[in-house]
Amino acid sequence: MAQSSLPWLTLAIFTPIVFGLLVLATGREHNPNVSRVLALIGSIAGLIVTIPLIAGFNAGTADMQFVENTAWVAQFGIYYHLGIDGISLWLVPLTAFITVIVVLAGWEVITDRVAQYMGAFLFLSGLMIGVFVALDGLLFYIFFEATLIPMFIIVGVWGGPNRVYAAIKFFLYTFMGSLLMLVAFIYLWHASGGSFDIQTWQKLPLGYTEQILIFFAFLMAFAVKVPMWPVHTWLPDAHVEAPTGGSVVLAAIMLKLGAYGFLRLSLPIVPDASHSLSGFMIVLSLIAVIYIGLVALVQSDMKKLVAYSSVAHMGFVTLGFFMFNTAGTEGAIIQMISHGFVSGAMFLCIGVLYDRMHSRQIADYGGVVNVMPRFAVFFVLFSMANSGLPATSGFVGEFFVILGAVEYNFWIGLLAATALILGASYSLWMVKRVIYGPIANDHVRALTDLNRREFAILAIMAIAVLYMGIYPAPFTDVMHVSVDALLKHVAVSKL
Amino acid sequence: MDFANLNLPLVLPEILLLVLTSTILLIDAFSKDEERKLTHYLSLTTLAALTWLSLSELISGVQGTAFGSLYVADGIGHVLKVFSYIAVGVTLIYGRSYAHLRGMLRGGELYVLSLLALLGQMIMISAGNMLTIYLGLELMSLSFYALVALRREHPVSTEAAMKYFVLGALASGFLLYGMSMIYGSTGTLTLDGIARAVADQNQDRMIMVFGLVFLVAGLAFKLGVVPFHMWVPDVYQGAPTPVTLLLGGGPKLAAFVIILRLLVEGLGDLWASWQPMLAIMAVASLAIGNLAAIAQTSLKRMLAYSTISHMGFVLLGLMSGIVDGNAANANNAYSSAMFYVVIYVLTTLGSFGIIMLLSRAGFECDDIKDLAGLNRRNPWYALIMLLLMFSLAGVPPTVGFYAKLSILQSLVGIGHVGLAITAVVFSLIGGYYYLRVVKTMYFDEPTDNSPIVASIGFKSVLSVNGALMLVLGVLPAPLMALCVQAISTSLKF
Amino acid sequence: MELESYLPVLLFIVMGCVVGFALLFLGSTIGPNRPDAEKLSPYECGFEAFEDARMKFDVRYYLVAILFILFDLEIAFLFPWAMANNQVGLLGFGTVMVFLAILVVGFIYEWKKGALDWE
Amino acid sequence: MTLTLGHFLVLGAILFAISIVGIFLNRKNIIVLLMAIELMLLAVNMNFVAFSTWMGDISGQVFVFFILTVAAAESAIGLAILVVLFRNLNTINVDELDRLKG
Amino acid sequence: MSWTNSLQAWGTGLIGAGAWSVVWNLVLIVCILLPVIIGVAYLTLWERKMIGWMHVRVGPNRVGPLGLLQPFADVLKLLTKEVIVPSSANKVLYVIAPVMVLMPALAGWAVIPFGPETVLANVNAGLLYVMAITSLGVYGVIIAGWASNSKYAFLGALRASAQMVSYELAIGFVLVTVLLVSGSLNMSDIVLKQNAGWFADKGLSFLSWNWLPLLPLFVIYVISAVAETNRHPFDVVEGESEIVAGHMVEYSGMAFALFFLGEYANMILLSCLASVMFLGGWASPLDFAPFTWIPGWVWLFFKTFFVVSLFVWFRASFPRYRYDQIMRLGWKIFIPLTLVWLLVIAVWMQTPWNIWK
Repeated sequence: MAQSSLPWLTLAIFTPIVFGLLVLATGREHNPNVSRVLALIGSIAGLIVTIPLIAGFNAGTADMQFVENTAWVAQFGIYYHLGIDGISLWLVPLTAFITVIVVLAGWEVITDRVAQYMGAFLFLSGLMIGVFVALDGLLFYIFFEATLIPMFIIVGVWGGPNRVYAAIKFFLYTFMGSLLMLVAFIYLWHASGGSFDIQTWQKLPLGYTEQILIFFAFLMAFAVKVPMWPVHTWLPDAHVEAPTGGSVVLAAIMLKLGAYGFLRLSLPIVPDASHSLSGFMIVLSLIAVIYIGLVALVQSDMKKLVAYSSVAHMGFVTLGFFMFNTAGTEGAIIQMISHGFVSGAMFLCIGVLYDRMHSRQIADYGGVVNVMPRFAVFFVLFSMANSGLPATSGFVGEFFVILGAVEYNFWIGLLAATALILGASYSLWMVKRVIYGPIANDHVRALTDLNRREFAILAIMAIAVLYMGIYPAPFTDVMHVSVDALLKHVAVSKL
Repeated sequence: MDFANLNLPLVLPEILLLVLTSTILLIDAFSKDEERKLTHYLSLTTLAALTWLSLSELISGVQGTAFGSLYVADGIGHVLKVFSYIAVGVTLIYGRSYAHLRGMLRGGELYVLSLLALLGQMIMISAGNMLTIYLGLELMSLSFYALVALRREHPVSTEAAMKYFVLGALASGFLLYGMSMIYGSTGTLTLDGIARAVADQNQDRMIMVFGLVFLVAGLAFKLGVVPFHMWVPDVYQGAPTPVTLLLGGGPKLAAFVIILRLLVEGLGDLWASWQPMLAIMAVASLAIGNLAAIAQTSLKRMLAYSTISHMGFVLLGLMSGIVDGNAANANNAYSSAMFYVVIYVLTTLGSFGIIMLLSRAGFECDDIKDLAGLNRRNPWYALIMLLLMFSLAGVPPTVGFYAKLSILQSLVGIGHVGLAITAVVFSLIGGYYYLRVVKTMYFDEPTDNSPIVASIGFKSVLSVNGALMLVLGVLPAPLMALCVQAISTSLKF
Repeated sequence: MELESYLPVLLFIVMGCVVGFALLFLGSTIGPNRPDAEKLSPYECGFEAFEDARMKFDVRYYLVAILFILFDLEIAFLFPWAMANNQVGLLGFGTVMVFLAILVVGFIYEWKKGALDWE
Repeated sequence: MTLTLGHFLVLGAILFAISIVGIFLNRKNIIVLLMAIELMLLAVNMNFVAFSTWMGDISGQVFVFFILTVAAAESAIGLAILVVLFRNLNTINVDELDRLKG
Repeated sequence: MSWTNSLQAWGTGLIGAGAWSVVWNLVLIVCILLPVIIGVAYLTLWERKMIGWMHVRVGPNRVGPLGLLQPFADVLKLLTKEVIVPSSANKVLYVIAPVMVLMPALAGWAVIPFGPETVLANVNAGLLYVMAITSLGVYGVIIAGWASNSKYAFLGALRASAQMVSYELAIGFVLVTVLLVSGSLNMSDIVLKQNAGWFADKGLSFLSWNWLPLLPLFVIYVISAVAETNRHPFDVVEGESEIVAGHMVEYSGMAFALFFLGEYANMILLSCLASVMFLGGWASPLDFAPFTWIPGWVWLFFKTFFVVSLFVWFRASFPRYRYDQIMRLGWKIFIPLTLVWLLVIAVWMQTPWNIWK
């Protein structure tokens, strides 16, 4: 693949960051509209620069595309090495897209320190895209870690009553995990004779013990981020306390950073360890899917419920990865993208309710359909997607993963399939309690339906969810070759 | 020996500083200005001139020895001197109004003593002989004893000065005792002579190692690493903030160099004896520094403990240079340590800059709580402090990350993965208390809404300082290249 | 070493002490010894001493002491040079001039700071 | 019995040890601390002079010269700080220096 | 001198070389000390006589012919007085203090040359030794003041010691300059060096002596010596009108006499030093007969006597200085002056007109 004419990946990373700086620099507390408009322009610009990536992507090769590679810190052996393949392609526009949504979602809701709020999200967007496109280990790490700072601020400043606790917990959990990853990176750098190049690492022969240790170092980082049971406990806190936009980004994109890490680093770099520990990983994933699903069932807080459902859904993703077959892996990737839309949409919906009622307790609601019919439609739709009903995006991913699981081992497939039932239970039960039934109280009676901005946001999300559910081909087609190459690579032992 | 052999041109920076400091001292003595404007600007001009001089020496690659081998001019020296100038200059800018409001400018001693301490640091940096090391060290220490006690009417400050004095003198004593033993066993005071004597396997090493223990203890005292760290928190907290900053800046650079010169250049062949000592002290510093910092409510005290832990990192870098007598990793390790210490100084400058920014007449910004809601009072300063704190914690994309990375790389490079993991674990703990500062600034409501006033110079330097964390974080390569080049041209392996 | 030539010096010092103590001893044996409380009390202008005599005193005495230590040391440094002036030549001369210049700077400084003023 | 290098070194070591003990065990008076510090430097001087004479190398004695100078400067500053301290706290008792704790 | 040699041989044979040299030196020391002590005794008389004459009165004339036995009467009187040790005093220090004053004033004589070969200890560091030993005197003063535990004594001791150390600096600079021109710390060498030079070659040695080229320093030295011994007009230490007798206020009897003895011994010692360093020591002022017939120690005696008489003369002529004036004179006039003169001499010696080659 020839170098593209423009450094599109760099643009994808830095357009939002530059706009973020602009927003911060021009931000005035008494005139927040400047910041809002500028942020919107920035996020849209960020989305636009990702379009050439999709348009110019060659689905016929597993090689990295849009590659940029220049020496950055020569003394450390760090290169500014970017590139995307079928696995990471869709994650980039997804991030840019969610950023637009988040900027819109925070439009009137956020009135305090608007510039900082918008700026933080723009930074976050650029940094997360950076994680997805980095091909240099250290560059990956830098982006991976740097995302913590804006998110920490977002949760801590604009979050709920318990935000400080949640923010610090979030930060320390993820920081702890990633530091061990850093040691692993440095070890790999040493083992490879001074290279931080991920592709070099993938080809690097490693001993079994080394592989196991590196695998666990990576696991610490990614499992916290995904999050997998039992290190998921930061997530409900963070979700509950974060402002709507924060929850959306957290669920839609940040969790994918960890999952992406498994695919890009753990599996190809330490394939033997991945194979021998796949049982362990599958068990963890199933626990996440089933146990956390059950936990979600008993939640009384809507955000917490969706947060736990996110953990369960991410359990599907990790489950899919460790099947080592095409169906499982592709399903997991689709699940990642789909979950980005669905969970994001769910949090947006809850945000809509919260903005009006300032409560997230399921018990405070009931009969919302009577006063907010349009909202109810969206809410029901996203809940169905969340429980993986056919024709929604949620179905495609989960279906593929279960397919992969059955292919791997029938019983695992069966257990994974129970998650569909659980998902349906907690999602639809929540719908029943919140949307249907008689109007619960006067507060509910006073609710007003969606305004135009909210409607637009949710409509876009709905289109995305339905489109992906009905016609997932554009998403799946591009990844076949890359996934096959990955699986082939993983199948070969490094010992 | 005559004038030609002295190689005086090599010593030009020191000579210039001495002459100008004396001039400033006299001019100041005749000045009646309460604000010491003239002294201030003269000091800054002096520092600027020195920066220019050392930079040009660096660029033209000046190297050599003067006064026999008492004085060594080399790349490390030029680089670290430049940073020492910057540290002092920035401190003077930051500390000006603070000092003025606390009556510390009634005499120009703050300036003159700072410059003299700087002179001591420069002599240490360029020392090629134990005698020069000692004299530089004492010139610096004596200036600092007086500086810490500069607020004469302030009980805490004088108490800190007393503690610093006693422990500092004790450290000098240890260092000297070690030097005397080394002198006795090698028969020379020059570092290259010592290196030659140590390399001679026939020499009895008993006394050398005995001396080495005292030497390391003395150096550890000066550097402030566990178990010789007792003075650090008290002095950091008790000293007037500009002085604390002076203490936290240049001396670390100088201590780094003398450790490098004494242990590596002089006693390199005794690596088997000092390496474990450094490793133990490093781990202990990381542990105690980070754990104790968590419990602090005073910002300065917290930064003091954080200094201890950072110096532990530097020691890790210094100990990883020689593996089983093989110096293959030396360039890498020492340039990492140098990079670390330079970055540490730059970051510390900013952190204390913020403290001085928030202190007013009659109000000391000493408690972490005093930062509450800084983001609301002034988002720009909050952002600077955020960058500084994350840099200290080593979170990318701030430059502190590369500092830690370079040390870890060096450790893993020689197979000390265990130490690397220990360092990482304690950095994580360290992350917590830096985070607490950020939390206080961003999440808490301000308790004090008084406007933040500062001179244009202060504001712009602080802004540059904060931005540097990010700029160097994105482009650390030139600075790192500088360190590597300085180390590789200056040390012979 | 010519340590032997210092023996008379040592003896002289001892002798000096012996003479002193001998005279004291003589005085206290020959003289009367009739102590009483009034006689043994410290000298005050007619009233009882109401506090220990070792009280706080003017800080300038400290200052003089400190300055003395420093200056005396400078003199000690000048001794070797003065002795070897014929051998060290211009370089030694230059060095001492630098040394004295710094000394003078310090002197002017303390003068201007009022360290030498008594009232 | 003739005096050898060892005797001087042992003397130096004993003086050094006394000064360390003086610094760490003394809880009463800062002046004693200052004296202990001086003693410590003298112990070092003893070592240097002994070695220097033993080896016939003059540089050790030069070092002693400088140590003496610095010791004087050090005691000057120490006394100055002591005076200031006494004016502020009205005590020179080591145990009463406890304002700084954390 | 054959009889001394045979005496030496006899003594060595009697008790062994080591012990004999001790005994022999003790004998010599007594030979020096006795005249010094007698000199001190008669200096007190001379002082009273001379002041008397300057005041146009007679002075002591009752005890013995012309009052010549007066000193002995004084000694006897002091010996029979009670030595009081105040109850609140620090006993040991209280007793040591007067000895500490007296001892240096006596011990300084060890290195004074009375003739070309006539010196007890011809040590190379003679000048250094004198400086060191005379500096000890200040300990006696401060210990006396402290040990007495009396306010007057304490204040007096502080004043005295501050004054003494201040002037010691000036003396130190003067001595450095003398050293510079002589190039030796050995007292005999210093004397010999003065008797060389252009005038000395012409037989006019007194014009080659240090007092002429170093005249300002000579003046400063003499004045500083007066201040150093706390003599009038610099005797605020014992100024009767303010702090009675300063650090000596609590002393009585022989203890008090020791201070007195020390003060006068010091005067003689410093005068003698002045003679050695500036006035050509034992050398005769004119280097030809009949002056060269007179033995060196006589010349030294007369020179010392001359300088001591200057002390007395000052006492009789000047009013007492204020303490701040004394300190100002020492620090702000003498130290800069000596420093400048040191520079002048140092530069002079670098020029071709160096007269001390």
